[in-house]
Amino acid sequence: MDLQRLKPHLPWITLLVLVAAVGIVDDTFLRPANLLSLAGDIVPLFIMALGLTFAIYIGGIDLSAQSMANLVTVVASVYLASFGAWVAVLCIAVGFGFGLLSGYITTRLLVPSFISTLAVGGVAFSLAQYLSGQRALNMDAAQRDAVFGWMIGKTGPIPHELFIAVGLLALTLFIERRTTLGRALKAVGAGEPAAAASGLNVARYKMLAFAISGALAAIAGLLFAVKLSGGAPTIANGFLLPAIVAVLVGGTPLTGGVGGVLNTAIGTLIVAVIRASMLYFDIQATQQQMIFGLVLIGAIALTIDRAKLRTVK
Amino acid sequence: MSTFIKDFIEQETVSRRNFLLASAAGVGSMALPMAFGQGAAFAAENPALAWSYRDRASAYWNAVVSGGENFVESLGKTKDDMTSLINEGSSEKSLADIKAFLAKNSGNCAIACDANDSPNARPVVEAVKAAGGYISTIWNKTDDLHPWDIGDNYVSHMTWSDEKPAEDTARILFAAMGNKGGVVHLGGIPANNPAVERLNGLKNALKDFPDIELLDAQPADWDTTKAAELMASFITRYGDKITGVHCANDNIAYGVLEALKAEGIEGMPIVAYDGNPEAVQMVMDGKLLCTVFTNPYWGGGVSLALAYHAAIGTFKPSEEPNEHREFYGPTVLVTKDDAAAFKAKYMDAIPTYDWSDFWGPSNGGIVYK
Amino acid sequence: MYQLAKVDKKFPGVHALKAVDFQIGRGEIVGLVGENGAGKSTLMKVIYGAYQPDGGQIIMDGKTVRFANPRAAMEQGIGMVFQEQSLIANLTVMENIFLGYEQQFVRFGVINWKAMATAASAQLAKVRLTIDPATVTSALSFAQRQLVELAKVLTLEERVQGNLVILLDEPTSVLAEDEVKLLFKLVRELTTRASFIFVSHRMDEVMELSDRIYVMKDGAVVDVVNRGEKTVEQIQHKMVGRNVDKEYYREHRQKPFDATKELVKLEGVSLPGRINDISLTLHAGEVLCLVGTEGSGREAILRTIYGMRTPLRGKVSLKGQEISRFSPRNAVERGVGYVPRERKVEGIVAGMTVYENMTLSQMGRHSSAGILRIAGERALARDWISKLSIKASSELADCGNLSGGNQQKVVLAKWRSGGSDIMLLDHPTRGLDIGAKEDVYDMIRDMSDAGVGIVLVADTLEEAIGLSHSIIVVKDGAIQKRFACEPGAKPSLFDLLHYMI
Amino acid sequence: MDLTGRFTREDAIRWAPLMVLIALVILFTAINPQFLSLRNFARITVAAAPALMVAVGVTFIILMGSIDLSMEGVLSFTAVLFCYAFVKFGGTLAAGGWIALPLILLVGAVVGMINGLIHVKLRIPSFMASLAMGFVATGATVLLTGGGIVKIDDDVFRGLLTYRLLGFPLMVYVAGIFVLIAWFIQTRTTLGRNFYAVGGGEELAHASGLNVKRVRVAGFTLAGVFYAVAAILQVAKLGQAESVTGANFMFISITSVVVGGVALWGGVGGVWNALVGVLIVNVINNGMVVIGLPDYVQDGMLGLLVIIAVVLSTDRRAVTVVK
Repeated sequence: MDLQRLKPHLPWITLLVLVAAVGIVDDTFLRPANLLSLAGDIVPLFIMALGLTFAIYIGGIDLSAQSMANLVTVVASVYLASFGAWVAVLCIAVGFGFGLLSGYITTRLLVPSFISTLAVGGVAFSLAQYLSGQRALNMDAAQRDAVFGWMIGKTGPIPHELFIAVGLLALTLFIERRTTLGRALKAVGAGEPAAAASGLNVARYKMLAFAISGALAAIAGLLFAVKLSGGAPTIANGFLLPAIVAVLVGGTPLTGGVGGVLNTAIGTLIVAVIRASMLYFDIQATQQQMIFGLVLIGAIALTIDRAKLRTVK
Repeated sequence: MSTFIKDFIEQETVSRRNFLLASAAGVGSMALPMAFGQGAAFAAENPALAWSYRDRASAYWNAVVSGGENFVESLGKTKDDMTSLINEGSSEKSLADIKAFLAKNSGNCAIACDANDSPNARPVVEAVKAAGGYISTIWNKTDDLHPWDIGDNYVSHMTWSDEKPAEDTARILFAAMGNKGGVVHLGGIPANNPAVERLNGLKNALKDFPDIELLDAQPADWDTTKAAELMASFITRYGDKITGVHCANDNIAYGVLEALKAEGIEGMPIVAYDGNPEAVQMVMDGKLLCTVFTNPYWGGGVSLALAYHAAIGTFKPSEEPNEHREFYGPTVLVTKDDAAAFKAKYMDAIPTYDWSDFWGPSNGGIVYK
Repeated sequence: MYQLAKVDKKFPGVHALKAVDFQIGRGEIVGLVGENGAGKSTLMKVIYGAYQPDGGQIIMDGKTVRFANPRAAMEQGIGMVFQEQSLIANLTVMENIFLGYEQQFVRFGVINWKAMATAASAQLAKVRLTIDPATVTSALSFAQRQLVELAKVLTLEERVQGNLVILLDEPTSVLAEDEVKLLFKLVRELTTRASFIFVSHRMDEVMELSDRIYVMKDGAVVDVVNRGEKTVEQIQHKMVGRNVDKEYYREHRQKPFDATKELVKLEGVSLPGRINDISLTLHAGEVLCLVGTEGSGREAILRTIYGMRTPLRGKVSLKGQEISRFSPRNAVERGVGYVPRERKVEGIVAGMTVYENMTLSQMGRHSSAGILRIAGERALARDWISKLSIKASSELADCGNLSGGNQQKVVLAKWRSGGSDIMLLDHPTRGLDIGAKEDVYDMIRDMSDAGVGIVLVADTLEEAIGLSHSIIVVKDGAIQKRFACEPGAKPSLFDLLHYMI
Repeated sequence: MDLTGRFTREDAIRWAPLMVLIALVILFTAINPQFLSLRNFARITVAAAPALMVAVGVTFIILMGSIDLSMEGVLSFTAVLFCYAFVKFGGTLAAGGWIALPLILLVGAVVGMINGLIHVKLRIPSFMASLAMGFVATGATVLLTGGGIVKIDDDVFRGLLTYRLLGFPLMVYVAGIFVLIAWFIQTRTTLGRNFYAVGGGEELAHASGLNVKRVRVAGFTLAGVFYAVAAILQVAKLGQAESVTGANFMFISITSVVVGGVALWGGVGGVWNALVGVLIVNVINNGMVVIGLPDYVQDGMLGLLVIIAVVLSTDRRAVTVVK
């Protein structure tokens, strides 16, 4: 088999190999119900990674995603009582708005996204602390169930989060493949000067990419708040690095224009399986982090399509 | 196949009493699945054990885990039979790991857990209940979540009332300050429950000391480095006005001490919290006035013991009174006077605990305000 | 002294060099010509050690050698002067000159900057350049950089015993006429110490400079011509394998333009950075050529019309409407198309397919409510691929993998398929081989016939004269002179040069 | 300045980070005069010293157009190993603990080199390679300590913190010396200049005969050494090491470097920029507490000030693509 032809398929082959490896050790892992539940649990992380994909796809990065999700858990908890279902709109608007702000600082003020999103994340964190009064907040359980209960139920063995994830994946895949926005983002990621010289409003598209990233981080936060029936300014901590890892392992490198949301779906699943494998391989607590790092190096070395990277920086 | 044999031998060594209880629970028909080597055959006999906690990078959680391991060893198993589910400060990972653990063991689990953030406790216990496992939680839980509302699967919740001990440390601090002067508080991560309670304890004590001023209270995120930098900034802002320091935990106190050391300031009255071995030594050395020992070792052991014994049917949680389902853990104030004795008792040789005495050392039922 | 014997090089699916024989003697200047894809760059890479041949031998002074990498070749005295901009912009001139060879100035791990500056000055003197060697390279002009590039290769003189072989890859492409003269003079002087391999698309220059010319086609050497043996036309015939149209610039197809229809009007436009008081008018069907030296402001004028730069003063009108907000998007909506000089950077998006590139500027036309009609896009791309005979496996081919000429055709198709009727062409034939150039000239005439107004910055003066209806000479950011260029009454090179310099 | 001695736009941009630093000092002093004191500057520099070493290390990487995210793990790892070695070799500097100093610099170099080799040999972009290496190093630290704290109790070694010269603790001077060493490497050695060459045009540098891969590996190795220095200073500051000793250094050090005027796309800036950047960030952190800003506002305020600083120090005309 021609290795060159195999390369685009390496991410999901890696996923299958990992699943098979864990399955051999313990076949209970392979039970459909188990796999479905594993997939369902990773959904908030997946949604955040989905958003990050857009930022990384244009060659940037969004380090504010975690703070955004934190803020949104607080916003959702504080305003559910007064806004009802409309709080979802508010949350997404908050994420979109902050994302737009990151985009503005990056494109208009020429601050690299690594810094601008970090800084905007700081602002979001401050706002979250202010809104929450620096406390963990509860949603009214009855009201949560009435308004958002559908998000976290189950139909048969299938967790509803998976429907949300698949829906968002389909939507973002459609945006990526079938819309002018997706095409423009690809052009910006792969060749920004050419996109500009073709008359595209590059700045606007980049801002939109960060805004989408923010909005999806907000949805991740909202889903998480619903799942936990509450929010806190630090509750989504620990999301950011796994989400970035999911995007990268999926095969969307930081250089932009390559990869996409489908890759991220696979990447997220790879992260989920690696995590679960710690359990199934009975890895000692003190060894887990080190082994995670080593497996990560292996997975990235396998999944990354070097032919599409001009220089490896 | 070897694990099967091992499991089988262990099952044989389970105490007679438990075995009878299990039989009485109607699992007599286990012979058939056993012949096929199905782990599920031990449903109520040999639950998989796990502790879900933040990380291995702190003395506190280390003590918790050691307690859990000691309990597991008391069952005649090895340390490795208890799985560590490390959430790294991520509620999302905490929940995902617990669900994966439940799935791996088909729900036949006894889990002890700190849910990392209080809202995370509800989805965790609901997941355990749905899978048919048993769980005891510590620290983080929202006030509206109660074991008796969930059922037998949510065995118990233990927390530590930090307000009163923190008030006690504050009083000791104020006394050392001569009942006057200025105090600064370096706190934990803002929204964390213990961080809030420990600051409240300080504020309660202040009411009785009109001549003492709380100059400032800012979060140091439980972190030594951040505490050192924050303390340095406090010294610039308040200078000599600071005559005492109230720290939300031991790690913060280490940072404060080093910041003061850099300034050449010695003998500043400082109080800490958590009772880690290093801090206890510092109390003996007179560097700290006091710290509060919460016996994480015992907490770690007994939480898992509760979940385990509920799982194998030693007791039925719903038949226990509420103060056995939600209770405070022990707190021991460690001052210079009793530090040496304390160290000898708790640190130098870890006391042997009777892991079936679930509530003996506890501190009464949880009271909500 | 340097010889290639039956050198072969194969890549997956391509036989890039077929038993190439090549030799160069002491102090010789050898020209190397051929169309794009004829194998020149592969041959050069073999010579300077970037590629290793699959068959045949490299012989130096009678001994067979093998170079593992460019550095190994350098140590044998083989150096390469790259096409423009191969100096690292953030380093100083002297650092660039001695990049990779700093060790000679290092004592106890410390670089002796003074010694390096002295040595660099000596190298710069060889190319008659009097600049401070501590100047940061980005502050130099293109011509100066080209000379620094040459000076850098000439450091081989001190490092290597014996003769040098220096490859010059399109060294004149960014140089003005007088700078080219200076360069040639230098090269001739340096033949006392070095042999040169000169690669260029400008046939006249190759003929002028070379003692001998190797003509390549399809990976093989098809002819070796000594000085004065053959005419330009004969060599071109060998290169393309057919007769080159006498009417190279398609002058016979030049028709008068429609002077009643103004497409672009600039009135007193000034830009930050020395562009002053530019006024010009472009009519339907007109080819308007901007002529001037590098940095004279030609490109800035194009970019202003395209909306990439905002004037400080003055008025820009497109089709009678004055522009108030300057952005490419605005210009594109009014029918302006821009073919940039940096084709690989600004022209095409490598990594995107041919059809995606073609519709990039007009996605609005191929979508409704933001949703693309991909089938329509692909049909359009297929149509233009056959219309312009673009060599691509399909409309799904990665544009980055096409040859330069085909990339340029994709860029032109991008604008033409979108119906742009004001075309701004910045060096549209740069780096293209003769066949591709002719295609571009034909397209320019086609567009002109269709009533498209074209502003052209040409690669050579001949091209400018041949193609244009009108020529505007720009110098130091100001318009010097306007020429009308009716067929038969065109200005001469001398006329233009007089105002350029 | 240009040839005529005029203050040009380029000068304004070059000096912008320093101006921002001075402006911040003036601002904080205006609000609370206690900010402007030798004692407080000593406090700021003590806080900044380990961060400065990390920033200097990562500056070399960023100059090459790469990025290194492994510093948190490497710092924890070397700090813990340093404490173990120090105790093992006698527990005091005099008794042989000094052996730990060169030993740990070597360990830093080795870890950095592995990082660089994974990046270069496996052709994994540095962002991912170093991120994963950070996990591995932190994991190795947890494995070493099992979660415990290692303390160093040697008054001579702790003299780095407690002994003052002209009002500043010794460790500040140590950091200063290492900044000078870094500056020396940057300006006077081939390696330092090669960082700029790689950052300015990797392919061109390669074509000039530069062994780019070796430069990259050397860069990561050098960064590892500076992380080890940071670890030693951090231990000197806190008297202890644990697996979270390196926490929070990643984002703050990269932010500092960029605030100081080092461009993330490579080839622009240097050690002095890192120094100014680290001081800016630490002055902000200290100043916000000293002027009594509510704690929940501090993260947002830091973000805003960082953006302002970066905006002021970016040459907007030289930059075309920002990602």
